[in-house]
Amino acid sequence: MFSGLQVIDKVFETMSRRTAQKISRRSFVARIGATLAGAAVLPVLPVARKAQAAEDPGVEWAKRVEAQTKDPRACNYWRYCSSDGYLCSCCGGGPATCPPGSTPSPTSWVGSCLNPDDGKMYLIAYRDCCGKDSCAQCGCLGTAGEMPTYRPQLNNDIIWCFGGSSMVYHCSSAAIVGQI
Amino acid sequence: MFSGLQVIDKVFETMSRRTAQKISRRSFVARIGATLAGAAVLPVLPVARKAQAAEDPGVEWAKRVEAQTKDPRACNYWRYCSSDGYLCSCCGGGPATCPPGSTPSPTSWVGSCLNPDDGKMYLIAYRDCCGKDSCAQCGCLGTAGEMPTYRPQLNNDIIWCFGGSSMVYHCSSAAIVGQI
Amino acid sequence: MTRKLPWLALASAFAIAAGPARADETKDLPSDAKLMGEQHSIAILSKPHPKRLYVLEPVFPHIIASKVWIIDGDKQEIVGMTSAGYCSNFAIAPDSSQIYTFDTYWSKGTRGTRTDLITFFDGRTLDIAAEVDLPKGRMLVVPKKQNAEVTTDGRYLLSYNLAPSTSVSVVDTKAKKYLGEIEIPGCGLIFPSAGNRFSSLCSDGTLLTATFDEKLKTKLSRVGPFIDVVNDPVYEHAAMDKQKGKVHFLSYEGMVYSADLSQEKPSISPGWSLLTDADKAESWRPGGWQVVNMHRPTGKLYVLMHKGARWTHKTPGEEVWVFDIASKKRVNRIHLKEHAISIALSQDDDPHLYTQTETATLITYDALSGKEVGEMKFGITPYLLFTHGD
Amino acid sequence: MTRKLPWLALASAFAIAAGPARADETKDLPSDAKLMGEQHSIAILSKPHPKRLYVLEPVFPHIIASKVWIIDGDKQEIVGMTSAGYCSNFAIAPDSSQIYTFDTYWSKGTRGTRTDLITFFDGRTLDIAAEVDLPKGRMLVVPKKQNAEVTTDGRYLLSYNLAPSTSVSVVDTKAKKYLGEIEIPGCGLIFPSAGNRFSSLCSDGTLLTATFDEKLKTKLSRVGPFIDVVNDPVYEHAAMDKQKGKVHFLSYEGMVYSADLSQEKPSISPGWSLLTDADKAESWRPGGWQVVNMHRPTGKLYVLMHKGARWTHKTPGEEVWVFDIASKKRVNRIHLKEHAISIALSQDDDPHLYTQTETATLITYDALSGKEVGEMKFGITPYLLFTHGD
Repeated sequence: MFSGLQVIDKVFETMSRRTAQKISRRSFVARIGATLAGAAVLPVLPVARKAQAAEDPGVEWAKRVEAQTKDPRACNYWRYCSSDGYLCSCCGGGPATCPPGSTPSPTSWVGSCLNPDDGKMYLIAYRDCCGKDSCAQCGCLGTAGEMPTYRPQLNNDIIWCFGGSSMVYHCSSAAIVGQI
Repeated sequence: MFSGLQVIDKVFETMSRRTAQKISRRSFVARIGATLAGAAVLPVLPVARKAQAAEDPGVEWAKRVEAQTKDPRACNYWRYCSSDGYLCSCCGGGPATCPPGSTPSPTSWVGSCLNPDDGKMYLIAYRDCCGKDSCAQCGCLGTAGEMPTYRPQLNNDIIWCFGGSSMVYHCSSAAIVGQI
Repeated sequence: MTRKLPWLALASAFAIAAGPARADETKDLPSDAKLMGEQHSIAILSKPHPKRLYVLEPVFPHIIASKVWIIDGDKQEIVGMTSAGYCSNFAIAPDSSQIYTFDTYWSKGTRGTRTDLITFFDGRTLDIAAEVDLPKGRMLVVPKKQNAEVTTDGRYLLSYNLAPSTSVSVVDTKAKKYLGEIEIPGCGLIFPSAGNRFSSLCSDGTLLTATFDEKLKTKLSRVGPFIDVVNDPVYEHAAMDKQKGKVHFLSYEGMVYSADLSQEKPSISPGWSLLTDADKAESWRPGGWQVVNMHRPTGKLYVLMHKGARWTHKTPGEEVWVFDIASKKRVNRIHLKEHAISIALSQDDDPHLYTQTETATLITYDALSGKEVGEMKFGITPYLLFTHGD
Repeated sequence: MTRKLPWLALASAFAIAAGPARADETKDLPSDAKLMGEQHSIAILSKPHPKRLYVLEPVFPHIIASKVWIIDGDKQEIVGMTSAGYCSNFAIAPDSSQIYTFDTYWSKGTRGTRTDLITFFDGRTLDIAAEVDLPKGRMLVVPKKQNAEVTTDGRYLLSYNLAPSTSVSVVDTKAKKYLGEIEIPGCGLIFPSAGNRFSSLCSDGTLLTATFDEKLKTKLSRVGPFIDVVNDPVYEHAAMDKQKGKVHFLSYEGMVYSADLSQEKPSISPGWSLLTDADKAESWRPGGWQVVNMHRPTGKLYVLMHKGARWTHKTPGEEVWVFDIASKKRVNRIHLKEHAISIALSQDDDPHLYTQTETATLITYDALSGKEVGEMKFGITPYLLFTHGD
C-alpha cells in the first residue's frame, strides 16, 4: 500500500535496453498487457511515460528531500524514493526486513533510487509486509509520480499484498536488488 | 460497558422495603446468589454496602457535577449518575433511545438519580446499545461507587451486552423507569 | 430464571438466555412509585433530505474497522453510524431508501477465512436488509468513491475488482443476488450513467463504456484516448450528474473534460483549464482526496485548490474554487478555515459545501456565500463524503 | 505466467497464484548490473531479556482491533507488534518462549459467528504456533491482567469467564488443548501461585484458591473475608511474585494485604496503610489502571499516587511512591513527568520503571533514581504493561 512506482520507467528503460538479448520489449509489453489489460489496450506501461517525462522522479526526490543513508527510520532515507506507507524499520523490521510474524508479499515492484553517497542508482524491490493490522509508525506518504488506480501498477493506495497469507497491510519495506 | 451501579443499593433498599409484600429480601438474595455466585457466597449484594455507605453516591454525584436536565449530550445530564461510556444521545440516539441499527441489550441494571429540578429520585434503567463498534462520541467516564470486576454487578468496565445480538458495545443509554 | 424483579435487572444481566427485559421494567414497582412509562426505543433516521451526509472512514491505522457516519448537515449532528470492514466502500440508493457497504472481513480480524460481501442496510432503521457475497472479491485500496457504485435506477450494485484481471462485480438489488462479472480489460473505476450502463477510465487514456442486460450480456464501447494519461491523468474522483449521464473529469494539472455518457457511445468535449496564466504563475493546482464535486442544479464545479509543485495532487486544499461549467469561468473562491482533503455539496437551493479537513474535522460552509455554517469532529480518518441523491 | 522478469515484479503483482518472488530478484538482471544480493527477510526477536516490555492496547474506540506492542526498553524502540481481537487479554510464558493472546472475534467484524480462542505465538518469530478454542467464551471487559494468566510453570493457560456463572477456562499448553472449566462461584480474576494452583478474589471479600490436577479435579479453599469489600475493595491489579506464590493486594484507600499463596490454604497478613496521617490530610490516594507493581529482587512496591477524593481510584497518578514491603516504609517518591495510568518494572538490578501516560506515551524512568530514560509514542490506548518474567 501507499507505494508508488514512479521510477520503474527508468528501471525498465535501462533494463530493456541492457537486457535486449534476453527478452524483447515487445514481448514484455505483450505479456504485461495480457495480464493487466487484455488484448485491447496498448500503452499501459510506464515505459511509455518515461519518454516524455521531464526528470527522473527518483533523482528529483533525492534532491528535494535531501536523501540520506544513515537513518532508515526517516522518510528521506534514500531507499524510500518510491515507498509510501508505514516504515517497517520503525516497527521491528528494517529496510529489507519484515517485522517479526509479518510476511513479505510474494509480489513486489521495483524502483530505482539515487544513493547520495556514491551518486549511483540502485534497483530497489518494494514489497509490503502483510498479515497484521497497520503498524502505524513513521508514515511516509510520497506522491511523486503517483498515478490513479486505473493505472494500478503506478498507484500507491492499493494494498500491495497480492498473493500473501492475508491481504492485511502491516508496513512497507525496500530491499536492494542491485546497482545499475 | 463503563456503566456503574453505584446507586443500585439505594434502589434495592427502597424497593426491598416498599415491596416487602411481593418478595422477601431473603428470596431475592438467594435468587441472585444462585445465579451470580453459587451457594457458597453470602453478601454479594450491593444492599450490604448501603448499610455502611456515608452518602448516596447518586445525590453526591448530582451535587458534584452540578447535574442539569437540559442537555442530554453533556456528561452531567441528570440521568447519567450511574452511566459511564459514550452517550447514545451524541450518536443518533437519546437518553432512552439506541442509535439506529443498534440494539439495546436485553439486560440492564437500575440506578437512582436525583432530578435537580424537582429534587426527587428517579429509577433509571441503564442498558448498553450493542451490535456496532464504539460510537466514540461524548465519553463520560464516572467512577463514583464503582467496584472491581470480582463484584461484577458494580463494575463499569464490563461489556454490558449480555444476551444481545452481539457483544460489541456501541454506546450507553439511560431510561426513566419511575419515580420513587 | 423467572423475571419477577425486572426493574432490578442486574439479575437478568447474568441470564443470557432470558428474553428482552425492556417491556417489563414498569411492572412490579413499589405500589407508591410513580411510573413514568418511558420505554427504551431504537431511533429511526428521518426521511432523507438534501442535507443528509454520509461519511466513510477507513479508520487508519485500524483499517479492519471501517465506519460510516451519518450526519444531519442542517442540525450539524451525528444521526447514526455503522460498522464496516477492511477498506470498505459505500454507496447510497438513488432515493436513499437503502445504503450499502462493500466489505471484506477475515473471520479472525486480520486472519482466517476471508469474506467479501455487500451489506444492504435499510436507509431509515439501519437494520441489515441483506448480505450478498462477492465470490470474486473486491479490489482492496484506500477507498475511492468510484470503486463501488449503484446504477442510476438503483437496480444494480457495481464493485470494482482486480484479481488479477480487471472486472466489475454486479449484484441485483431486487433479487439480492450476485449476477457475475463484467470484464473491463485495462480499465478501472465505475461511473454509472444509466440503469444498465457504466463507464471506466482506462490505463491508455480511453474511456470504456459497458451496457449490459439482466443476464450480463454486455456491449463495450471505447472512446479516446481523451487525456494524456502519462503526463496529466484525470483524478479518480470526478464531478458527476449521474441521472443526466454527465461526468466532468478533472486532471492533476487542472484540465476539465466533460463526458456525456447518456448514450451507449459517449462523447467527450475537448478539455479546458481551470487555471489562468496568473494562477499558474502562482502554482495553484487541484489537490486532495475527493478533490472535486459539483452543484448539479446550477452547474457549478467545486475544486479543492492549493499552491504546490507537480506531484502534489494529494496535498490538501486551502481554497475551494467555484466554476460555472457552461461558461468555463471561475465565479467564486472560498477560503477555507482549515485545509481540506475532501469536499461534497448538498443538491438543494441553499447548498452546503462540506469539507473534511486534514485534522479529521467536518467544516460546513454555505456553498454560495462561503460563510461557515458549523464544525463537527468525529472519527480519525474520514475520507469520503456522500450526499443524498449522489 | 512464467517469471523471467522478477526484477520487474509489477508483473507478478497481478499473478496472485505465483509463488514467492523474493528469491528470484537477483536473477536475470542486466549483465553489467552489480548484484547486491540483499534478500528480503523476516525479523526475529532477540532472546528475551529483562527490559523486554509487552504493551496490550484495547484500541478504543475501535475495540475489535486490539494490538500488542513489543518494546525493547534498553533501546527504547518497537521490536514487534501483533494484532489481537475484541477486548483481548495477553499473557507470557514464564521464559517468554511463547506469548498468548486471549481473543474474541466475529466473522464479520462486529457481527456474524463469534469465536473465542487463545492464540499461541512463538516468542521469537511471532508466528502463530497454535490456536485453541475456548468453547465457553471469555469474560468481555476492558482488559485487566488478572483476567487471563499462565501457571507458574507455563503448563496451563487460565481465562476468566462469566456466562453467567463464574469459572476459569483451562488450556493445556503442552497438549494445546482446552481441558474444561474450573468453577469459582462468586469470585473473579486469576492469581497463579504454582503449576496447578491459582487464587481468585471473591465478592464477599474472601480469597478462593483452586488446586487442580491434569483432569481438572479441583480442590477449593477459601480464606477471609480479609478486606472490607463494601467500603474498601482491593484493586484487580496487584503486585505479584508468582514464582514465590506471593501477592500484595492494594486497596482503593491505600491498604496493603500480603498473601502467601505458596500453600494450598493461603495465609494473608493483616493490612497496613501506605498513607501517613499527613499523606491523608493531603488527600493522597492510589489511582490508575495498572496501579501497582513491584521489583521482586529487592521487595519494593511501586504505587501510582495522586491527590483526590474517594472514588477517584482510576485517576492517573502524578507520582510513584516506592515502599519497602518488609519494613512497610516509603523509601522513595518519583515525580512523573506526565500523569500515568499504568506502571510496570523490569526485574533486573538496574530496573526500569515503565509508565503509560494518559496521553498514550510510554515514559521510562530509572526505577532507583527516578531519572527519565526515554519516551516513546505508539498506539492510542495502551493500557497494560507486561515485562519479561512477569
